[in-house]
Amino acid sequence: MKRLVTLSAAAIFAALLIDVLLDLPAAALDLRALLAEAMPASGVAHPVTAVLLNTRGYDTLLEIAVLLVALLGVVISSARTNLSSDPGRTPASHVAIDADPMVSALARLVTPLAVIFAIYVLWAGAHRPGGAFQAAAILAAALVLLHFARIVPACTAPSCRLRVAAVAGFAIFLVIAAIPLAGGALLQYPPAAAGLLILAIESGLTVSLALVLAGLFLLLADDAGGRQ
Amino acid sequence: MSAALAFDLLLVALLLLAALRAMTTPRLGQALLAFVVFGLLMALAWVRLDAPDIALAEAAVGAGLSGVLLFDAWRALRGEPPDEASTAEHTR
Amino acid sequence: MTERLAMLAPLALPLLILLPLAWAALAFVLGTGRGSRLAIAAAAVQLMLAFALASAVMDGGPLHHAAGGWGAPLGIDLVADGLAAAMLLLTQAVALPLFIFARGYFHQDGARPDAAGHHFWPLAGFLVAGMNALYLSEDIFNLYVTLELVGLAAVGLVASGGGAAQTAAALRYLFAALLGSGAYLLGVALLYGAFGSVSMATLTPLIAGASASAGAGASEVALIAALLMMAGLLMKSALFPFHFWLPPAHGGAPAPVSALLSALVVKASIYLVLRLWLGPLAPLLTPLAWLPTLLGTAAILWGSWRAIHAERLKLLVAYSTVAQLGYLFLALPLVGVGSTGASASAILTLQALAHGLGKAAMFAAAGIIIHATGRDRVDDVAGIAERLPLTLFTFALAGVSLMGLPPSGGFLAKWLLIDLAMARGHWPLVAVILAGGLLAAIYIFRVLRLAFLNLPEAVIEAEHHKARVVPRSAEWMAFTLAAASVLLGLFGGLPLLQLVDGVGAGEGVTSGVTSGLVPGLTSGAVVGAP
Amino acid sequence: MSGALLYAIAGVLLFAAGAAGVVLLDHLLRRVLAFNIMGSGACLVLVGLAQRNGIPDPVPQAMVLTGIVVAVAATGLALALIRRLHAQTGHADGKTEEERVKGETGAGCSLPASHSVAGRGDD
Repeated sequence: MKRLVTLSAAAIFAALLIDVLLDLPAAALDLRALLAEAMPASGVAHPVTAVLLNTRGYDTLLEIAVLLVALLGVVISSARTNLSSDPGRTPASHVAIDADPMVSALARLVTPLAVIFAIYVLWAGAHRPGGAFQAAAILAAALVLLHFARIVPACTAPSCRLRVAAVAGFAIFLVIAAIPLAGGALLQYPPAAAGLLILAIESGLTVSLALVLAGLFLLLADDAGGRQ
Repeated sequence: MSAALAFDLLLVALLLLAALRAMTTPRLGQALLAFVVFGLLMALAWVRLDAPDIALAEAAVGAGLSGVLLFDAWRALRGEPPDEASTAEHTR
Repeated sequence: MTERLAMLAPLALPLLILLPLAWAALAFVLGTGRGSRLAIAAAAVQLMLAFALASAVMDGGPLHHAAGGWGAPLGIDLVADGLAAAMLLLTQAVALPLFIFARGYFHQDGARPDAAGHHFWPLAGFLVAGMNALYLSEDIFNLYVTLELVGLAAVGLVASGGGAAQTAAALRYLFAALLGSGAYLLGVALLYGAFGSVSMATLTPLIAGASASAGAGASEVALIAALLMMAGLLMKSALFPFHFWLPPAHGGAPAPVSALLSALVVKASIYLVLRLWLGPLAPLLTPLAWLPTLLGTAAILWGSWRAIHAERLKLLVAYSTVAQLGYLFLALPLVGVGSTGASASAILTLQALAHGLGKAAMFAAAGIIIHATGRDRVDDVAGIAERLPLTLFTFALAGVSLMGLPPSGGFLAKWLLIDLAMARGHWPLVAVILAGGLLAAIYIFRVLRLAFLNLPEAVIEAEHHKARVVPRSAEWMAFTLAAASVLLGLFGGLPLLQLVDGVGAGEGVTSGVTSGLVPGLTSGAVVGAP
Repeated sequence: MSGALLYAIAGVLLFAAGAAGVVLLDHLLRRVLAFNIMGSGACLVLVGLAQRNGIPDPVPQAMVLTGIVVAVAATGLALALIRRLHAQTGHADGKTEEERVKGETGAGCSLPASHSVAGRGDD
């Protein structure tokens, strides 16, 4: 019954919406023109990066906070924190099983390439598709691969150094967002320095996001990793 | 019908198929596989929409990282719950 | 001093967001269980900022801040009007005492906090930052990000309880929240597609124009978008029948978390419903105003019924939240001004504040009682009056506001609501409000009656052995919240109505209510000093 | 009909199917898949509808990038909670949970008493 009602509601909704979408007139406002005007002052040449880190940079600031919240949630869920030991520094007790040599070799080969590619993607973001998040995702993938090769261990709780590294990008972003408050608005970069500031934010974010994204996986991985 | 439109139609059909399979295939492993395929098809769709940034992110995250996360979770759920004795020890 | 504060006010908009983000990140770096002092100090500064903002808005009207310096529609604007300033004030005013309470609650057994409090501080920081950002944003896509920030932080806090019940409740909450924000996001996508902007200020005239010219495709898309956004937000607001996720999440979490969630988090999405319903989406949704009112009525009746029959104390308080949230949806058809000169949104804000303070106090008191007795069934409060007189008084005081007895803030809000309903001739609403108050009285007196039971000496002796120490600071903070909820009706009501409606509003309130309540004030103050 | 609008329509279908999946599916992992499909659908509508005249629009593209990050965050959190629930109760099936929860007066309170004490895991 619930099935029937939900499915027919979804079908009716989709049919109605598609029907009205088919003859939707053009939008009254076109932000493309506004953005094109703003591009010279944005500090970057790639429009998506300009939106992501300049005109709507505030969205991105909050988005990083969302990621950190998710990381905290994962830390809570993975915490089998031993209250009697030093909290916050509980390295995983890994069962020492050697990784597949193929995986090891692959990881050793791919990781340097991934780092170089990530740096390229980060740097390219100013002019063409790419940027902090994509670079971070590549690095995170490399970290996960290193984990499968048993080079990077999983952990139940991030150590202090890891926590600092995971937050550093967010902190840099926060500071750069706050400094313009002295004379203007939140995240209002001086146009001359905008390119440099955006690069600084993106570099910090790449490292931190890579750790956070990999953390979403590695903090949980030990449950399974120990049993392999 | 132009070739481009034909390709778009095919891609959309495959997207819907992969999504439906991910949700309805009886076997979870195949469902996860269908989901990873869905992520790759989404990346292709973003390329078709002139959004290479999203395509890159979708391929890296949607298909890559989420896929690994999901398969790892699946493996953890299939196995017996982790050593209950040790968990109990930890919480004491 | 006041001039300094006034100068600070425009900066308060970004600072109320940046400050909690900063201390949340710092608390995360500090590690498990640390950061409580930092959080309390920062919350005090935030409260000051919120006061400065509210007084500046009251004097000079809404404040704007263009993030990035671009301005809408290209950039994202922050706007603090009276409604936003009032909600910011509520958030900080509840957060500060609750943080002090949480510090006592989590750290009571020596310096080491218990497991449930390990990640409380960073999550609470992100939660407060998300709510402040939500109240200030006027960009519907940015609001989606703030909704997710608030939602995920709240889910994390529920999960921090630790047990399987909490994990299950957190998951249920998470999926409800994700379904809600997904529907909201599709609504945003449709509005952007139809009008080319995500700024409320830009969208308002465009939507009004589209819906005026009937038959245009844009107005139909906008209507579907509006319905999607409302459905999503009502899901997140736990309005009946979407309330299924709330009682396990709020009833199962550690007491400081329950208090934060019930007092503040649900208000955030309700605020957004109100803001969109009365703002950009008004031309589309006004004919549907009776729907949320009907659901609100159902919520009051059903939530109260479940509270009356709840077996666990915190579940009783959680179902009371389901009921009290219903009031916030009653007034949507009453938009306009009643005989007292207060608008519907001002009255709703007053109700939100009264409930926020009262419910935070009630959850805190429930947490103290459960902690002291070690059990959480309603029946176990028997005899608590002798052991925890201050906490029981807190519970009763919070109950006064929830029941809507004078002179509390809850009374003032419900009284004004009844007045507004009568002015419009909506008699059934009057009946619902009165019935809701009676039902609240039943479940609150159910607890109070048990609490004053005389237990046999032997039982008391045995209980004392099991009793755990509850820090006095925690008890006093709960009391502060309850007292604030009651005092809101005496001192806070008028300024608050003026804040939301602009100066000059609420004149009738002064003559109509407050004068009649002055005797109540003095007697209340006497009782209030045990 | 432009290609972009076609993707917007596909987005509507994906959203509807995903939303129905979140409501109907029992296994929690499947619900995570359904939620991601629903989110992808909303993103396709956002970009596809904005670009229905065939010209790329960087603003919704940037929004979708934000949306993808948020979706990853939510997915990571959901999976962590699901694995924890599985470790604690031995199941990850939403339906059994539902029945278990609905059985008693208090949703969520029918689970073992050890965590019912004010939700403090260490008691």
